[in-house]
Amino acid sequence: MLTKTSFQGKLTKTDNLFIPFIVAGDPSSEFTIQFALRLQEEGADVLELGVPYSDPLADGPTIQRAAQRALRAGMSLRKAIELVPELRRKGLTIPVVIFTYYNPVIQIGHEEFFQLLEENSVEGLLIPDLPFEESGEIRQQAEQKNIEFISLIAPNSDQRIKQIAEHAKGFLYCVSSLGVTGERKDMAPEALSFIKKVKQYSQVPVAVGFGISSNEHVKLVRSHADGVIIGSKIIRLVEAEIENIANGKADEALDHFTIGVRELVK
Amino acid sequence: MLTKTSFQGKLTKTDNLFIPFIVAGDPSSEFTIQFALRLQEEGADVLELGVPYSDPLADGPTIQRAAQRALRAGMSLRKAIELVPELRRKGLTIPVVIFTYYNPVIQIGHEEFFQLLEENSVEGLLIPDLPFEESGEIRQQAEQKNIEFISLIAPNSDQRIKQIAEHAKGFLYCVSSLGVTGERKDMAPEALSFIKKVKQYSQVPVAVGFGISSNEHVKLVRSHADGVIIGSKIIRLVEAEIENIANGKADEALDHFTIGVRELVK
Amino acid sequence: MLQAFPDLKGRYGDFGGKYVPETLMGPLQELEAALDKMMTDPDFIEEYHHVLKEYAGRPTSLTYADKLTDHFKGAKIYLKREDLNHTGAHKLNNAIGQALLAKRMGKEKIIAETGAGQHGVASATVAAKFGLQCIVFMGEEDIRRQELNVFRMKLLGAEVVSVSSGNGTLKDATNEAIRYWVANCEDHFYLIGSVVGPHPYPRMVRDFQRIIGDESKRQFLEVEKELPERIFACVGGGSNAMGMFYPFLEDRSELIGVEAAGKGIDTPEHAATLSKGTPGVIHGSMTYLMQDENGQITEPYSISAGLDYPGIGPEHAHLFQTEQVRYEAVTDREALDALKLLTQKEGIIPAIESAHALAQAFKEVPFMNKNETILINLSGRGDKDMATLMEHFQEEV
Amino acid sequence: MLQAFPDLKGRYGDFGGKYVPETLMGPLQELEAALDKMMTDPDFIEEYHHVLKEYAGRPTSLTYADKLTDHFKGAKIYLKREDLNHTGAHKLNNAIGQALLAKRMGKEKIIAETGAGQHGVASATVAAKFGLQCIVFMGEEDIRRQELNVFRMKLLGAEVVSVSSGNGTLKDATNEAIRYWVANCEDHFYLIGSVVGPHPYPRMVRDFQRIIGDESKRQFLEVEKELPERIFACVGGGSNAMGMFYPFLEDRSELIGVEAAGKGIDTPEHAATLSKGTPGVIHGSMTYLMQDENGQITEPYSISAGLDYPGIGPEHAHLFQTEQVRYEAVTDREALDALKLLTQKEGIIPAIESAHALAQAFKEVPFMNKNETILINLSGRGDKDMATLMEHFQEEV
Ligand SMILES: Cc1ncc(COP(=O)(O)O)c(C=O)c1O
Ligand SMILES: Cc1ncc(COP(=O)(O)O)c(C=O)c1O
Repeated sequence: MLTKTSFQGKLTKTDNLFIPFIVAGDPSSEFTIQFALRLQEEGADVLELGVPYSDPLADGPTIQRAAQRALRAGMSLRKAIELVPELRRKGLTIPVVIFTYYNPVIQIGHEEFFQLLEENSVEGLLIPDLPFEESGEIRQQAEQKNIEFISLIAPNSDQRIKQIAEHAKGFLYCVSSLGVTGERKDMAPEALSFIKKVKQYSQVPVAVGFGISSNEHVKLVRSHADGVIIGSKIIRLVEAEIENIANGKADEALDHFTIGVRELVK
Repeated sequence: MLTKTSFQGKLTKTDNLFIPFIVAGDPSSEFTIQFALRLQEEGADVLELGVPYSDPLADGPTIQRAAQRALRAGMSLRKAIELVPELRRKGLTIPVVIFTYYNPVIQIGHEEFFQLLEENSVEGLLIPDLPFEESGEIRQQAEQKNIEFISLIAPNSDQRIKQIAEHAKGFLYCVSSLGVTGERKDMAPEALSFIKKVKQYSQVPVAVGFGISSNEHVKLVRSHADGVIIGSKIIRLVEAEIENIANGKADEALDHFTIGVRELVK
Repeated sequence: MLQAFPDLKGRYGDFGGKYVPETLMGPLQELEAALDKMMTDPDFIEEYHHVLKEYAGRPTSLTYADKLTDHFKGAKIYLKREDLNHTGAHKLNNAIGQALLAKRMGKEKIIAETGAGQHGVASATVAAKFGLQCIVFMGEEDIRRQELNVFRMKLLGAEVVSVSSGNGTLKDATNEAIRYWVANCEDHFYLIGSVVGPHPYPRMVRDFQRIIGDESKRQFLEVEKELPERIFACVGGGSNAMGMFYPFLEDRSELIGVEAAGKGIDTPEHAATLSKGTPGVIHGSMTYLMQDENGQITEPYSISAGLDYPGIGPEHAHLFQTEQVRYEAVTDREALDALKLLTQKEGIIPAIESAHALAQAFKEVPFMNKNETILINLSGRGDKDMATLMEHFQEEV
Repeated sequence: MLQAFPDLKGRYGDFGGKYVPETLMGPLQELEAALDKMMTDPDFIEEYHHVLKEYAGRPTSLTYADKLTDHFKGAKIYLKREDLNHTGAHKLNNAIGQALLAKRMGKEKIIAETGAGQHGVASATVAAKFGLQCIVFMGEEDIRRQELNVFRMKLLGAEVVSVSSGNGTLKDATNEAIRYWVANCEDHFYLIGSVVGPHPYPRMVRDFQRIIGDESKRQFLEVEKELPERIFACVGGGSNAMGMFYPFLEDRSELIGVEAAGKGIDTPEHAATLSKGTPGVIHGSMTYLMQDENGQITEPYSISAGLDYPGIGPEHAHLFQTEQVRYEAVTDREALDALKLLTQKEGIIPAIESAHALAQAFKEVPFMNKNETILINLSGRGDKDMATLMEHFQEEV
């Protein structure tokens, strides 16, 4: 790590990160761009750009619905990657992480896939169904192309926590339904010790995701981790505007969205 | 057989016998009497008075239907036996054979059953599901009461033909779908040799029944056996008049019936 | 004693015999002669056992029902698994035996009666397997209720004849099968489905079903070293019970036959022939049956089509009269509850017929000691009963 | 060689592996450790074999199909009778193994996915038998089509969760089961129904199904003294085939896996994964699957719900690639015809899945010699398919 990757170059800070997730093509490429820009305006530090997939094993119903909408709109892995330069042209400056399941990658082929990522100046890559043990080749290729391969880590990763954390690039994605839901005012002790342990080994910011859906959650996570990743809740804010968008009320939709995001991360 | 039984006393001849079968109570006791008298008028030598039964194993659909009508009309073994004196009072002089399945007899009990037969001066008894081997006791009781127990015999009775024929009382009922149906102009050779064999052993008239339904059949049988038993065909003649009877056209019904019988046995 | 009944006239004490039209006496004698010959022919016996093993899947398991045992905290409960037999019930044992016999007798056509269709399916199955033609008589009402089994028989290549006489149920189908046999006995073999009918049927069916009891005895001794205190089996015509009980008749095990009490033996809707019937003749045999005061056979009722028969095998009548077997009756509701309990405790959905045996056992087992054992004959699987069960359990599950 | 695959990373050559969310890596390692321990624990192995024998009815028969053999006048045809297994298919072997493992791991809740409901019923069955809680995920479309099996699972005490994502079929039910496991892996055991999913599932399911091949080999040698020339099995996920083939992999017998060609492999409506699919990742495993040019998994089609799966076990992908097994595809119509022929010649109504194996065998057997032999794995019985068969055969029978 002698040279800074472009991901690191574009990341303006390393704590208190806000990392939203949206699905490319939901409900259309045009609106994906608009939503991304609004997120940047509201302080997003990294954009996770999800590629819709027919069988998203790691996702709940909200993201599944978003993927269905995007697939119907004709989105694909290739098109999602090609959307990144568009985003740049429209003013997105924060680093972009392509979030895709592994199967579409296989179909393009590793080589062509990385070429595409490189040509389109994608800064990061996250493949939720490619755990550490299966990702050796991809991690190596990513490193060669100076693309950050984001690793996930879970409370039950156990002995592997050290290994994963030490190899982490970009930021570390802590998967966690860490007892932050519901009425609880602080995190469960296991969750806290998990984050502490991860931070101990990690060279990169530690962000926590999964199930974060209110301003209380956000605040709680921020007080212990370096960043917060918000997926389903953001998608639900998008989903709430589908009707407005369909009715041509684009500005209203985007403004509503902005208010929702602001409320969430204030 | 020192004394003549009353069956023998009432039988006016021993060949060219016409033995019709009707079901007691089909469609009512009153009409059973009327049909019986008409049959006597048309030359019946013996009356087989069938007792309706829920599960008549040896009977085809026509007699099953007749039994159903009679059961609906409330007929029973006891009532059928008690119908005999009525028949006498109305002028029936030919011997009467009560035709009943064994189960109703069991329910009354052998002793009471024979007492009933005796009290009501029944001349004969036929139980189609009581073959030679099972009928020892009944045959003995019948003999004591001077009632003729009619035996059945079939082409496949084989070695038992001699035994059955030698013990026969009243007349011998040859069960036979002896190839007389359809276009055939004479009996099948097996049928002829069967009748010949039976006659060789029998001390009583040999009558043939089962499936005799036209004047041609009747003639054919008469030319080889001592008598003809007609069941289903007679019942069909009754059945054809059910509507007339229901509509109160009794005389018309009985006259039709007479014509039918006359046509059959001419 | 095992050889004592029936006697040469086909009698079990006061019961049994051949109460049939004269036309059937010849065929019954022919059958008896062939049977006597075959049952002592090692070749035939070996073929029968070979087919049972390699085709039907015998021996069927003896399953220790540990969770049921824990549930009742009484005697240890074992199940004889006739539900694992090919086509799903004990019926096939007998159908195989008779079909092999028919072949040896040179008969290429078999006749069978059926109620719910289990014996019809078993007959159609062996007909297909052994290359025989098969005609199944079935009441028109039963055909309507058992559409799936009718289709199954047809798919197996059998002809299904609808019987509309009487009430169009099993009793009438049996009458019609016998009538058809009377008219076609020359080249047809009548394959009766239970230990009923004229001699030698009750004996023959028992002898083809005793494999259940023979296996059980061997298996039970292997596991428990001694025989069960009590043995339960449901009784329709009585073949699974007879097959189970027969080899145990001289042993110390108490034998319990369970009839169908339908909506209750004090209602008119039941099929508890021994509990409520009286002696008489049905389908060629002297036995107990359900009848009115004039000796007309009445229509039985049970939720379980296989127990819905107004008669019972003559050997059962004898065992009842001589008190060698205890007979009890179990209602529809009790059987359904037992079925559900077995399903949820052991993962076995039994036939509703078999559930009658279970229900009676479940009444008794809590009062037995933990060092005692019982054996229940699980005569068949419940797949055939799914429509009925859905109707009754829809709201509960 | 039998020990060679999978390697320590769960790979069969290019295939297999663990392509799962990080959350599942822990549970999979836990499972692998428990499995490795148990598969070498004589106690566990004995318990598994004990349950197979005394509960499931094993060994299942090896049946010589004499009439079919006569019909084709080619090689001698033998059938391995998994249809005689409790609950009617090979699925139970695996469910028993995994349920016993779950118990040993101290997991009291099991999760299962199901398409037609066979694996769901097997899972609900073992859950009842071993006192586990059971949640079955099933596509809402499949729930509609398989009402009877849904009821059966509920009667067995299982909870059936309707899955409306995707097309509401097996693939989606599997996704949902995995998602549920991700969220509840602490105390839940995921009981996969075929040789699919992430390592160690394909190996585990194979090892719990190899009883089919092990028994077959022993039985076949007993009767024929040598091994069959060819062995046929249908392939959905591939568990019955893998279970049958595995013990024969090093022998001279030719192994033939039969996929569902649906309405024809040149139409879009089929489930012929190896014949027409391409490599990729599905349900945690690198294997062949059916997908579009963007790597989106496509919906398969087969008349047989158990073969209607867009992936295939990774070991099959490997055996295909290395040409150790020949894979063929058979259409709906061919399978139905084969089903009817078996039914009418042998009195066995097979599952439509199994009929695919039959159909391929019937294509080849007439060209084989009379002194050759073949073995067909009859993976299940056709009772579950009666409604489908009635629809297709109503006019023919
Ligand atoms: C599963 C099962 N058990 C029992 C019976 C009753 O017959 P039996 O009393 O002859 O055993 C039947 C009849 O169809 C049946 O299918
Ligand atoms: C009878 C039967 N055979 C085959 C299969 C296909 O599964 P597999 O390929 O895993 O054996 C199924 C699946 O439900 C089945 O029920």
